[in-house]
Amino acid sequence: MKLDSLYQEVILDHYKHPQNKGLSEDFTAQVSHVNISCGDEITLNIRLTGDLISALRWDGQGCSISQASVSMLTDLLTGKTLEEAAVIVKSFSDLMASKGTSPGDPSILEDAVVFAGVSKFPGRVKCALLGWMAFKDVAIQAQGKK
Amino acid sequence: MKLDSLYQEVILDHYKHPQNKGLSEDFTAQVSHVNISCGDEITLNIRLTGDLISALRWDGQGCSISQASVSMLTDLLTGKTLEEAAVIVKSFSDLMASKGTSPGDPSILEDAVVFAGVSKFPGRVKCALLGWMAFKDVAIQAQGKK
Amino acid sequence: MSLTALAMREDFPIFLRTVAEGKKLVYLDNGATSQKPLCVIESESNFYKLHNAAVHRGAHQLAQEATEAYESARAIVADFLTAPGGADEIIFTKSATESLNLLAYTMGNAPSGNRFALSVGDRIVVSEMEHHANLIPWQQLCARTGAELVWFGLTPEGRLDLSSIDDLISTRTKIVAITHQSNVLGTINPLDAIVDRAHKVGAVVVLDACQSVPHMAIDVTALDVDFLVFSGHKALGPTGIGILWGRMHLLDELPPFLFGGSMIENVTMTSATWAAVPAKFEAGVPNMAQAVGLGTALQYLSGIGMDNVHHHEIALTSYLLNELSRVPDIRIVGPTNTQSRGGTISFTIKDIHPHDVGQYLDSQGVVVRTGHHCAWPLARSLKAPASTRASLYIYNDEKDCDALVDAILGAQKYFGRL
Amino acid sequence: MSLTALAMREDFPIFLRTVAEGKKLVYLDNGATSQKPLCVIESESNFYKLHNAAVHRGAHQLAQEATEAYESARAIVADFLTAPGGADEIIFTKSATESLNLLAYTMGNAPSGNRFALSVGDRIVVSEMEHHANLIPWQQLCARTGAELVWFGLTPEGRLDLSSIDDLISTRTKIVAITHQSNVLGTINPLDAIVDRAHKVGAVVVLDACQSVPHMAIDVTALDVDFLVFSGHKALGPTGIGILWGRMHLLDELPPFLFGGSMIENVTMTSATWAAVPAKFEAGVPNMAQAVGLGTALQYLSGIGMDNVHHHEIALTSYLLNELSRVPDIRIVGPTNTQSRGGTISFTIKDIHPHDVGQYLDSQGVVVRTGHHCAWPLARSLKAPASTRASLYIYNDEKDCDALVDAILGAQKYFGRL
Ligand SMILES: Cc1ncc(COP(=O)(O)O)c(C=O)c1O
Ligand SMILES: Cc1ncc(COP(=O)(O)O)c(C=O)c1O
Repeated sequence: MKLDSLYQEVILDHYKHPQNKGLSEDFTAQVSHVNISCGDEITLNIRLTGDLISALRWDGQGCSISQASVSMLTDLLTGKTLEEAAVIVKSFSDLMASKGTSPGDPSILEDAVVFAGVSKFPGRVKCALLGWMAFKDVAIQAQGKK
Repeated sequence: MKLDSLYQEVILDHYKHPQNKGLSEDFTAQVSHVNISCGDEITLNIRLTGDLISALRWDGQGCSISQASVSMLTDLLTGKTLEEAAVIVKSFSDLMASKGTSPGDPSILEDAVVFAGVSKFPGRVKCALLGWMAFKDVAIQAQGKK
Repeated sequence: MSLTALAMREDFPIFLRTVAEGKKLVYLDNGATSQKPLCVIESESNFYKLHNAAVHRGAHQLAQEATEAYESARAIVADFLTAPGGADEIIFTKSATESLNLLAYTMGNAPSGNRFALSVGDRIVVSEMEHHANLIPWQQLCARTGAELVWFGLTPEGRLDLSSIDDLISTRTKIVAITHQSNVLGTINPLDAIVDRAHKVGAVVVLDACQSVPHMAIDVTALDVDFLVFSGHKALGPTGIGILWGRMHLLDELPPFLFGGSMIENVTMTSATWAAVPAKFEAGVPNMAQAVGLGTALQYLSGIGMDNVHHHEIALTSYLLNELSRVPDIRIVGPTNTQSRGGTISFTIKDIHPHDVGQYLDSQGVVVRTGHHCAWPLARSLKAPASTRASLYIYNDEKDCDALVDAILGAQKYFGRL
Repeated sequence: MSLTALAMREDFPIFLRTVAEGKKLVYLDNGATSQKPLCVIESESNFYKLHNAAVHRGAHQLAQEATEAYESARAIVADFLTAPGGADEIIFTKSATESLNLLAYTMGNAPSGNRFALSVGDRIVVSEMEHHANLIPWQQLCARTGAELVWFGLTPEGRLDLSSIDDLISTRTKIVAITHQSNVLGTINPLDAIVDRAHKVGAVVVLDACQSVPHMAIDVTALDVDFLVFSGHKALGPTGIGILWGRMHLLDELPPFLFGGSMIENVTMTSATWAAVPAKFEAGVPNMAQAVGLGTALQYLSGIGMDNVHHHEIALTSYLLNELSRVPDIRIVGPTNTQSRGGTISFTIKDIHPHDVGQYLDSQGVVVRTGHHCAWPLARSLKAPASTRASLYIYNDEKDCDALVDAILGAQKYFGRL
């Protein structure tokens, strides 16, 4: 069933067991983003140690796709430098824009390649990107505060 | 030719030899009306002696239909009482709204029955009515000043 | 007796197609937009094929035919709403959203002394269940003029809480802008008390009838409201056409909104005067083909009979509410009986986000809407920031309701993987 | 070589009908609105028949197809205009009139500090040849803000008098709003000098391209203007759809115009924040089918090639101007050669009012426009309060021009009865 390519097991896992959920008090910058078409909201905060992302914590509510995506993002980007993170974000954005034509690069995206299936559902791409847009934003703000 | 029912000889005559054209200095009330779709303008003034329309003078520019119509109107209504004029105006308005189905009442409208042809041309009804609307307006204003 | 559709699905070309890899289209997103019967589609195309010309601007035959078609549509709308002042009270806009903004902008432009001029101390009253289109224009008008926005709250059942009506609608109130039927809850609001009170204090009532005009007989004379708006596309009509109805003397008093061709009386380089209503509010070459299409849509609805439309939807709503009560872990957001409610049913399902419910439904050919439904303050106050909404119309039947319920149960099974 | 039509009349269903009791339709009222090819009519109908749903609002398949169709149309418009910022710079409105009013209202709503905020001492520059749609909104903006409206006058030939450009466009100037091609004179205005001067003093240039986008290749990047508007219905497109293009950073700075669904980021009962451009300017369920139809229209034009369109019209204009010079007692209102002018030719005939000329022409199947053409100040300054206007397009040919000239001569004979 086509739906299964959207709702991969690992996505539903992250939805059920979200990683790094719960905001931290100790952060360099924090942003809130919302998906204007459905109202899903994500608040994300970052702690920078030099150029290193030493912590990423979030809170929010939304569909399985948006929640799983931000959960995986925090797993993936914590411990990376801002430069490394930018490469991963770019790779994820490209995958989301691929309309189902790209399998994604597992060497960069690791588990997050499962979102390749989401890119076939244009109505859900925004859900998947919500956390990533928030990350881009919070990274810029955090750099501004360095 | 259908056009001939619009451009009756008597209409073209009035257009060529307009009656009561040229404004008078001595009036009870004066109004200017314009056909917003084409810019035709008519200024009409009235002198009332009691209830009697003792003079109607006009000036303006416009198509044969609007000019002939106001010319005939001034011929027809000068010397009438306001009450008599109201009957004639009503009869003319009804004729114009008839979409070509009424021949008009010559006992009331006299020469102006030729405008029956105009009522078949919805785009020109406003031209024919321009002077008559101005008359309605000026009559009300003149009464207000009595 | 099983509930069959009131309109022939055959009249609606879209039902010839399938969705979700060959499944029958079960269209339950009528609150967002309705489908179009062939007669409406063709009346729009025939305008272009036979009579296309700029209305009111040419003495030629085509322009006259176009004008005739456009003005006939205006007369149809006036009849449909029982407008006391006839066709001249009907303004064609592009949407209900434009109609509402037109009112808010023109009231904001009213010079002091005009009855619509607002200032500090004046009040505008709305409700907590308004669609953004009947909320934000008034927020902005308040911001521009210093007037204050106040609102009716809701009862737990999702009805207007009228208990503070006399406080809310006071002599300071100039405008009461309220929805006739909620696009989320389905609630039909009791207008009598509101209209009475508003008129008593000299306020005008603006009715957002987007969700009522397509679904029940509307008589503005009987409702006694002062302005009414709706969108064509939710009433079987084309996209790009909306209606503003207002009492003639009020439309007369309002300044114009959009400025340009066909709305003027006289123009110089530095000043302009205005044509009479409705031309005053219709600047530019209008959405002619869409107005004509809307006329055909309303005639199609009249052919069925608006009371029949309403009864059909009520019967179907009753059936669906009953069937939904079989679904475990469902919460109906809004009244759970058919008293003063229409065929819009929003719900949440425990542990499955509405977006995911909607996606599963879509895979079964069942088309619903998910999210805040452009009524975010309502969604928050209901503690249902997102919900799933099924909204019924004339072509829906019992089978569509069954398909919805089956699909919801299917979603629960599917996400049971969780 | 005789000038044949560039577009097949067969593509345009309206030419299958006759007018004036069996006469061939000679349609020369393209300045008012163009006819529609079948592909445009069908693309609008097919939207309803196949993909109708509210865009941007549903996760379901229909909504996604509708969104795809709507957003593709936006991309087509962006390509057609060579918008530097791509599709996001294209705003769908209902008409050029709405686009211009959108600009005037949003500039009027700009808070002080915003680059568009106007006040006493600021200036808006227009010209004496503006259509009411590009004049009255600015008059009103001046009235609301205290800014001053000044304008370019005309030369006796009907061209912009640029001699006082440095006085008119000064450091006080915030907006220069000018037509690209006059809808009465046919004059194509020299934009380089105006744009240079405006940008030098920090003003933005708003281009009314209603009469140029349908008729020549337009590259907003090359023109270097800041905003551009046009109407779909004059460019083979449906009624009820218009375009506003603007530079992204300027659209970003403008506040929104209409408020409602789909243009928001977050909403509470008392406040709201806005979505990004273009959504910020597209409140409500949009004119989706019309946007899609406009996309098809622009693709049809691109298929012919806009340079070919322009050359065809210039050649035909040259032919018609030459033929008209044979008519006794005619006065061409506007340039009498084809240098910097398009295919719109207005004229007066001694002793026959334009309304009567138009009526006679109509009886011969020749469709023209008569009156002030929504440019009343221009008509007055030309001392031609009314004129007759013939405006050419891709489906016109030499025979149409001949029919016009014959009919004018016929009118002179007919009214010779005078
Ligand atoms: C030069 C010009 N500007 C603006 C307009 C207004 O366009 P619309 O009436 O389609 O809004 C027109 C046409 O009517 C025009 O010719
Ligand atoms: C209650 C209500 N009001 C206003 C609107 C706005 O209508 P539109 O988007 O057609 O302008 C809608 C629908 O979206 C609605 O349901």
